[in-house]
Amino acid sequence: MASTIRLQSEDFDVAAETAALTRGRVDIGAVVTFTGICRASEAGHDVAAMTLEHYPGMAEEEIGRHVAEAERRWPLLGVVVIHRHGRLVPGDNIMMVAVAAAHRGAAFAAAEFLMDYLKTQAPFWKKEERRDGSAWVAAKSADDAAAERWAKALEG
Amino acid sequence: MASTIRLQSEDFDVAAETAALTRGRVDIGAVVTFTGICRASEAGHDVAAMTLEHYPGMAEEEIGRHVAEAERRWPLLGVVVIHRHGRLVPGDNIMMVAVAAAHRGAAFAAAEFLMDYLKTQAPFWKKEERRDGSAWVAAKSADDAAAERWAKALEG
Amino acid sequence: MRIVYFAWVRERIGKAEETVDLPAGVATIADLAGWLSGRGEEYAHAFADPKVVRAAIDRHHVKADAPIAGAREIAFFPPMTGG
Amino acid sequence: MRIVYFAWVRERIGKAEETVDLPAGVATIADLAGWLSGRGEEYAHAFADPKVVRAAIDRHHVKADAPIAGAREIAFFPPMTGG
Repeated sequence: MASTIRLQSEDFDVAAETAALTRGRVDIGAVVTFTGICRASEAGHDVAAMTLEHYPGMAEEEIGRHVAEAERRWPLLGVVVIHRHGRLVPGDNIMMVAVAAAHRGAAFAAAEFLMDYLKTQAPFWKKEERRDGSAWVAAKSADDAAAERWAKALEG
Repeated sequence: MASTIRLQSEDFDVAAETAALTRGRVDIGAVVTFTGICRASEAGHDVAAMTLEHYPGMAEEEIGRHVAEAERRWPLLGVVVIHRHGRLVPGDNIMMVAVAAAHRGAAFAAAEFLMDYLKTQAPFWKKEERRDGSAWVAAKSADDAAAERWAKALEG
Repeated sequence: MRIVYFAWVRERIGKAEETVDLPAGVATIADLAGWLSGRGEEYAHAFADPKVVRAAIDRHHVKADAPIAGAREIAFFPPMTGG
Repeated sequence: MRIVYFAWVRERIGKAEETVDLPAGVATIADLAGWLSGRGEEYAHAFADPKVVRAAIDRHHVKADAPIAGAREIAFFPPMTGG
């Protein structure tokens, strides 16, 4: 399966990445993309900007392990994961996932699986610039719960 | 909420539609898109082309009802649904859904909900050109089951 | 009453739409499908398995027992396969 | 042994990485966190709530009881908030 994993400070182009996944192919019936975007307000406070720190090396490897796991679970025909690092302002793209498959069920499931795992397992940390100074974003228990459901799905 | 519903014979540009959803906004944190693409092979037989027939008027209204229902269920910030009709060949885009929300859970759920309902409730019919002649595509029980789960989720 | 047909229902009947005057006693979608079936071989073929044929009244999906009184447009078609 | 720190663990300790010689008896991630905590106020602050600090050995997530023998690079960081 074709897979692309990139960490970069520059912006990305979801359309170009998706086009590269499907170009010249007639076996792909479904493409699901997720784009995460920096918001001006989180949990009730204003956000002027955020800085994304990552663990170089481990971030790529960890994402690669999740992509391999997704490919093991679902019949996928292509995956793209791009995650930015550095300083971002509201409206900026943060990251994207694109999954191609023959049918929509696999494409949706794999995209959600990748997002849930990236949120809780990929070594990235967000620091927000708020009106009262800057602060590291706390992990959300909802994200842990979302990642947990895939483990349960495996056992069940 | 901004919503766009279009039926057309021409192709569409997922990137342009998605850009229109998010342009100038800083409250959107998640965009999920689904693109359905014509495949060269379905259920073991070759497909040279397909023709999509629809019920003009009802198709737009039915999609509109599903979009309104999705908006009632989840806090959405924008929805685009575009469905093509007419003759398509393998590799051609068939339809797209894009959903914007503050957080990914609502965007993924609404996009899947819309797809499941469009598959089983929107008045479109596919006729495939196969090696041995042309034939109307039979509805899949898997699609009915996928749509059913949302009704169960409401009751449960 | 205006009746429209789609996909293989349309192909079997051989027309996309028609306007009909209904006799008394045709009160529901099932009644209408039964009455149409008696209009000729092509209709009988289209409604051979009435459970498979879906219906809409004025662009809303309805079940076989839906009353048709007051309808402007009734549609018959196979299960949908869009998306 | 090379140790790397990220996010507020890095900020509290005041450095992104260091190489340390470990005394005998420091066998697990929990042992290492405990030993580091004794190296000064900045470390004690970083590891004040050891349950919150996550660890990786050679770029794989591990739990507190993971043995560190043979590790080339050990990382400490807060719960991840990417995506």
